Amino acid sequence: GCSGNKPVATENGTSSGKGTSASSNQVYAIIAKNTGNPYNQAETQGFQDAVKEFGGKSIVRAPEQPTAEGQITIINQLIAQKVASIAIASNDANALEPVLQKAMSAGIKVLSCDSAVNPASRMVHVDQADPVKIGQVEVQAMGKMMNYTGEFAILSATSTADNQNTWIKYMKEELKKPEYKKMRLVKIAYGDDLPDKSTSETEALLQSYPKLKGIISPTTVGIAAAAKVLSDKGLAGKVYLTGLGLPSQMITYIKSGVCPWMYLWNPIDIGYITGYVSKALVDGTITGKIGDTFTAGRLGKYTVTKAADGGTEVLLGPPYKFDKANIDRWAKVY
Amino acid sequence: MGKRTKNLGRFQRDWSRQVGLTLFIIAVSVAVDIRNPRFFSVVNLSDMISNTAILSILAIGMMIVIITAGIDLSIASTMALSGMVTALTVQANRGLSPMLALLIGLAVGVLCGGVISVFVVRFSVAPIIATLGFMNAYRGLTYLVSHSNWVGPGQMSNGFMMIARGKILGINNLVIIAMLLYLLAFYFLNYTRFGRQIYAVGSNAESAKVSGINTNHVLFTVYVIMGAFAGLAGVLWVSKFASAQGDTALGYEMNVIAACVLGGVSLRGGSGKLSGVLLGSLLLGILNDALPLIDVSPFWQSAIQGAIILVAVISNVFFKRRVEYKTLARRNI
Amino acid sequence: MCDCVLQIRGMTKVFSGVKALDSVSFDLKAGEVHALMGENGAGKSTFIKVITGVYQPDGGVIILNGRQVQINNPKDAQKFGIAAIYQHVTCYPDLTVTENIFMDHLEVSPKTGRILWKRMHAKAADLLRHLSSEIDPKTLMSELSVAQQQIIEIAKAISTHANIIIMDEPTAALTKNESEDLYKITDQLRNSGASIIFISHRFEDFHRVADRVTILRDSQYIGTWGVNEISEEELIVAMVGREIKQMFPPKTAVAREEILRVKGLTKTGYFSDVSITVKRGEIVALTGLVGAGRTEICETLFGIMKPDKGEVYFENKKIRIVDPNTSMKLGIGYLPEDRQVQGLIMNWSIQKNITVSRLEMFSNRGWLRPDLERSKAEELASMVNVKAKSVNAPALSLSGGNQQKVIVAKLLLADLKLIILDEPTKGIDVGAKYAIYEIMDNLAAQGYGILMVSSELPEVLGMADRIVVIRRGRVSKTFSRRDATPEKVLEAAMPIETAALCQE
Amino acid sequence: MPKRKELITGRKSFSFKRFFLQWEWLLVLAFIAVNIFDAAISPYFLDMNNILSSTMNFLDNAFIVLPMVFVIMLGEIDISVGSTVALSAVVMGVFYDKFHTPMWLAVLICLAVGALCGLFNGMIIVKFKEIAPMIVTLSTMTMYRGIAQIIIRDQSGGNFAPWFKFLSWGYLGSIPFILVVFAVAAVIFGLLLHKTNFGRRVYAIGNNEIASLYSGIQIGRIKLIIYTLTGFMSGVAALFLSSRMGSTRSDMATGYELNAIAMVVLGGVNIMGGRGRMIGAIIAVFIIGFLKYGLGLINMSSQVVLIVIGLLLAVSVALPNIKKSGGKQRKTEEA
Ligand SMILES: Nc1ncnc2c1ncn2[C@@H]1O[C@H](COP(=O)(O)OP(=O)(O)OP(=O)(O)O)[C@@H](O)[C@H]1O
Ligand SMILES: Nc1ncnc2c1ncn2[C@@H]1O[C@H](COP(=O)(O)OP(=O)(O)OP(=O)(O)O)[C@@H](O)[C@H]1O
Ligand SMILES: [Mg+2]
Ligand SMILES: [Mg+2]
Repeated sequence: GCSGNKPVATENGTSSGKGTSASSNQVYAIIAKNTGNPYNQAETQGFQDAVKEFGGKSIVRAPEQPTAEGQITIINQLIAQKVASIAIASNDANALEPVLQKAMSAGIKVLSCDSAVNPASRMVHVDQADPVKIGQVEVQAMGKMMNYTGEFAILSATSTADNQNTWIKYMKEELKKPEYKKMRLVKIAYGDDLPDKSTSETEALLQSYPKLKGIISPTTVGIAAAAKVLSDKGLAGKVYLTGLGLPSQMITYIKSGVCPWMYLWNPIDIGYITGYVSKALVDGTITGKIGDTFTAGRLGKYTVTKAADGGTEVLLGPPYKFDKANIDRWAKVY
Repeated sequence: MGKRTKNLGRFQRDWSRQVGLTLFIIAVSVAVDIRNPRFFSVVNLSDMISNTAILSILAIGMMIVIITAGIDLSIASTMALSGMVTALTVQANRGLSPMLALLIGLAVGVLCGGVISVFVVRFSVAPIIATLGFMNAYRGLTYLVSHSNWVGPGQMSNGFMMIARGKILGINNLVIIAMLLYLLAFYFLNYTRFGRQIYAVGSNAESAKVSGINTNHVLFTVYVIMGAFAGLAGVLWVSKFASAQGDTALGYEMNVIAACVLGGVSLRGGSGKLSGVLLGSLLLGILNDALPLIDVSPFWQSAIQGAIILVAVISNVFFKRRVEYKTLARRNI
Repeated sequence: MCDCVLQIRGMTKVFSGVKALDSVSFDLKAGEVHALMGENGAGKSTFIKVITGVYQPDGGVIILNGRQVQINNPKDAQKFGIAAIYQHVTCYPDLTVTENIFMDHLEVSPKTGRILWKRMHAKAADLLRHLSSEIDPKTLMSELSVAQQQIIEIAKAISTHANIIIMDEPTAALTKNESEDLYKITDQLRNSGASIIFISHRFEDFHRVADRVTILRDSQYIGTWGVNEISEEELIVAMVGREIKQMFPPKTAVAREEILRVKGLTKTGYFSDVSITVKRGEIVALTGLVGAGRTEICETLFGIMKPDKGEVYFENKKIRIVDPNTSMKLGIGYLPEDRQVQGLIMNWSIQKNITVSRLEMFSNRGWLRPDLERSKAEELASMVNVKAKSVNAPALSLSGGNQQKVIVAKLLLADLKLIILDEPTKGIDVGAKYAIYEIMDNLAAQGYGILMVSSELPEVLGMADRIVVIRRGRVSKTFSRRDATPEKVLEAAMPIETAALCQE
Repeated sequence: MPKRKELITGRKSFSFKRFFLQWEWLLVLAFIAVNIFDAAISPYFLDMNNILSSTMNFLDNAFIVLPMVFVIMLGEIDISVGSTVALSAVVMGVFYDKFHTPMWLAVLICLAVGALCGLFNGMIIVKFKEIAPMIVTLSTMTMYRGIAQIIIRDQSGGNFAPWFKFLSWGYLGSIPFILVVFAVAAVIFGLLLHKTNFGRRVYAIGNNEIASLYSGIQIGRIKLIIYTLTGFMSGVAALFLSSRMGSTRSDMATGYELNAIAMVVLGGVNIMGGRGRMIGAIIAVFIIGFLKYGLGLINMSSQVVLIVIGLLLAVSVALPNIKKSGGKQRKTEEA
């Protein structure tokens, strides 16, 4: 469900709750991918809400650029502060291994959320949605929109983005099913999460493939840029767009039909669960092995399961669908 | 006869770069069009030109700065800040007239440029350092004022988005704005005292001082102008992409500098022509537009782009050396 | 009182403890050409810069037309009708001639503020024609030779309609012909009522244009004389404070075996088919009009430029010239024409400037030995008689002549066999000139071969064993010391067209 | 020869005021201030282990600062270093992962690739003097990272041999290995700049390239060496960064060039060339490093840190000129 919380301005700094449990003296840290991104903002907000709820102290950090180098520095600083747990939305699955292992050997509980680190560098991962599911629903949506026939393309972020590549991999798996045999994926373009590059990539797609009937863009910058190009060119209803987008960025385009519907999860909830997983690890309620269970505040009970990469994870649920009916409400939240 | 060769020499001196660039642009265009005939379609060309408009506007300001032997690395951050402030204002008052929005952006830009001017002129900080510092500071400020949020199309007024989308006589507003600014800058640089003083200061600051030009005043104004252009470009950017983000135009300063240098603006100061800068912007614009079109692997794009810039500047050197050699050989020795 | 347009009383200027001007007084009458002379470092340029507002004086008053004035900056000076041509050409290399002339008073339409290019180009062309120069006003300043740039500077000063015009060594870079033109211009200016301060080290200048002369020595005012009241010898005594009997030292060296043979050296656009030989102990002069390509020939021999054709034999071995480093290793040294830019690192100390070309002499496997460096630099600096507080003084604080001496010291350090000197006495006072001539002769006696570029005929005739005249990049004639007369040399240097034009 | 008329023997007078007003002393003061500040704001700072181990966060970048001092001393600039780091690291990863070369060989290849990148920059800059070094390195910046992308595509390389981790994470006694290596490298570069012919010639070129040419200095050779050295040190930085991250990818070390330039300039090296000292740049490395670390320990948002560092750079370089109204440039007398 919706937390109803408005994102609060103070992204950073510590805030302490008034709880009295054993966790109250503990410090829980979360590291987002980078600053200045509303998605990360919402995610860390959820984390802070959870920590406040159970009465701990939270630290929110993020490097100014989405790089592993910046995250390593931050983790080192957190180790020096002897925090109880570190949750991280990683910029590189493998690059954080040495530093996270150092953290774990210093007795700090380490978990990843949103974008996983490799199993060796974490105790558990909080997964927003099953990547297989994400791949599937997007191809299914595209199929429905373009009537299962014709050409479509994918507009991704950078060519090095791990989660993008995983989703694209599962999209291709899904496409092998017979119902999509008349659909053809003509190109994977990379807009590097830059509005200008995403725009010219979209324009190039339209130029190079005049018969193009759809675009899947599993990235918030890409989908917004593509939507802008399609609506500027008056292609609503001719070229369909779907993917993963932020409701507040996409509300206009969903209403105008350029993007009939799209998906995302609730980043606030990811942060929120991450907060509770941190607590559970620190309290010793769970150790991160399969079958462990814990309660995540208002979201209820969760179980640790096996993750696709061989580690363990806590799965939030299926991706959430945004369409004309619910976009108004969500656009106000994030 | 003597006069003829002399004039030809001047033509080569003044226009060789432009001719070379034009040939290079034509070569690249034709090569691209062979791979993808859609390149020369009206739609693509007009997309490309409007995508290049903002770059070409910034290049004017950068050229003026570089003529004074300076450089401005902060422009992308100034763009982000002015774009963000304007977008936030628009978000708060949807009814705000687009004209006013442009003015707000301009004001933010002028302010940003003014602060840099103070450091460069009053405190004699090398431009590359002052602007490197404020590149960080303005970027940080952008994140702070936006509280790390974005302003999306949903929060913008239609009028605001029409700034970049609208057309006059079938020509995109951005292109019109760019053309107006080029005309204005052309007059300013070539037909006003102040314009020539900018060249003088860049060519030899010492003698400018000795001959009574207020070099501080010139330098101060130059960075303010650059700020104004960046402020304006920030608003246009946000309007065009309907999204104001903290990382707007990150790293864009390098494209602008590259456009200037391709256009023959010497980093040592003193020389630079608007026609060259326009062609330089156009070449970069074409590369940005063409690489996705010719379907090279995305992994190859940036290597190709870097290599083409290098080839362009190196071939210009060969071209220039050849011209020089020919002029020498024509001398009656 | 007097009919003076400009009076200076008790002018003092101190640079970080050093007095460059010590209570100097000076009168400039209306419509006179007033020569200002003195040794290098006497304070002439500083004096000028104080008058034009480049420097602020530390004491003294400036009285203009009977009124005491304050000149705070060059703009003020311009307003008071004072224009200056500085010793070191101050131009805008990237701008056109027209702009260089008019930059500080660009003509604009009074209504729109639009620059009137056509009008200015025409005016510039007029001015230049007036100065009997053929330069196209639309050429870039950087494309002009030093002499041509000098002419532009003069045009610039005239264009402001100043009534006081100051020229700081305007003839230093000019040949005789060009100097003649300048004299004519100076006369014209005087006749039109302007007053002129004319700084020069050349006595011909003094005789030809000046009405009166003021001498400065060691930052102090020595005296003012009418041009006919003082003989050259007396002038020298006043300037130097001692007597110098001869202009040129007696020749002691004898020519020995050949050291350099250049055959058919060609560089497209600069010179072609140049053949020269230099023997040990011999001084060979390259002369000709400015712009004839003498500098380029020397630079090619030194390895700054690469020749297109031709052969160079050094000590009877054919050599390939690669770069200055290899040339110096072979034993060829070069004293460049522009000491401020090519010769010295201006903000470095004398010591570092002297040693920079031969650091390996003061180092042990690449590690510097400051003690060795210092003692050698001190030895050389005093050998050529550099006037400075210490070898730690920056080159920037030296006067032109002393700067030149530092470069000579730099050459003496390197272990050379052939020394190429490009205008070695340009802008140097009599005393220092004589010292440099002595050094040259001494070097020749030690067996060095010397190739000297010079535009000053007396110097060429007085010093050289052989004279090679360059015209338009080609050797036009070669004279031995005995055969050479000023007329013959000049004729050989004159452009062919000019000769033809005269006949028409 | 003329006789000795005036003996030039006056020694440079020693002035305490001048000595202590040198930029480097101000930097030392700033460094002490930063440490006091850090200790005051965070209880975690004054822990010798923390202080020492914090150096691993910024020292890999600092390896590039050393040769960058030379580049800027020449009055030039190299903005391709970040991309060179990425390319050499990526090539190392590929050789180790794909071609299964021994780790030591991969390390050598990494260094060689770095040096080659630098050599390429140097050759173009020397051969085509007409092109400003900033432009040459601007295009190779795009190109090198592009080549890294071509090589490794969207993958990341790594899984290096266990000992490789020691570079960034290991200790010699209680001192981080990287700190020891950096100290050695800093001393070598400092001596090279201040105590050798080579260094003196670099100063000469930076002060007046034309006069240096006429003095027989082999400018091309020196530039080539310096750019190659810069590339090589980028390779060294790539080793330590890869060790820190345990993996390589094409987008690593972004922004390293501007960081390095900022530290060099903060260290008092004049961006126009010819003036400054190695020690200044080294102190600047630690000032910025410790300041960032301290602000991180109080969990200051990286956005505010961005503003602080930006202002620090602009203001500190402005500082010596604020009092002087004439606007004369600060002059640090070089060794
Ligand atoms: N900017 C300066 N700083 C310190 N000392 C200076 C400066 N300018 C000139 N001086 C000193 O002042 C004295 C006078 O120099 P000035 O240039 O006026 O001599 P000059 O008579 O013009 O010599 P020359 O004939 O060589 O041009 C010299 O001793 C010189 O070293
Ligand atoms: N016909 C020509 N047209 C244009 N430029 C010329 C011509 N001939 C020579 N020049 C240029 O004019 C410049 C003259 O330079 P400079 O005065 O140094 O000549 P120089 O004879 O070597 O001088 P000096 O003997 O006085 O040192 C040269 O750089 C040359 O490139
Ligand atoms: Mg003088
Ligand atoms: Mg010459």
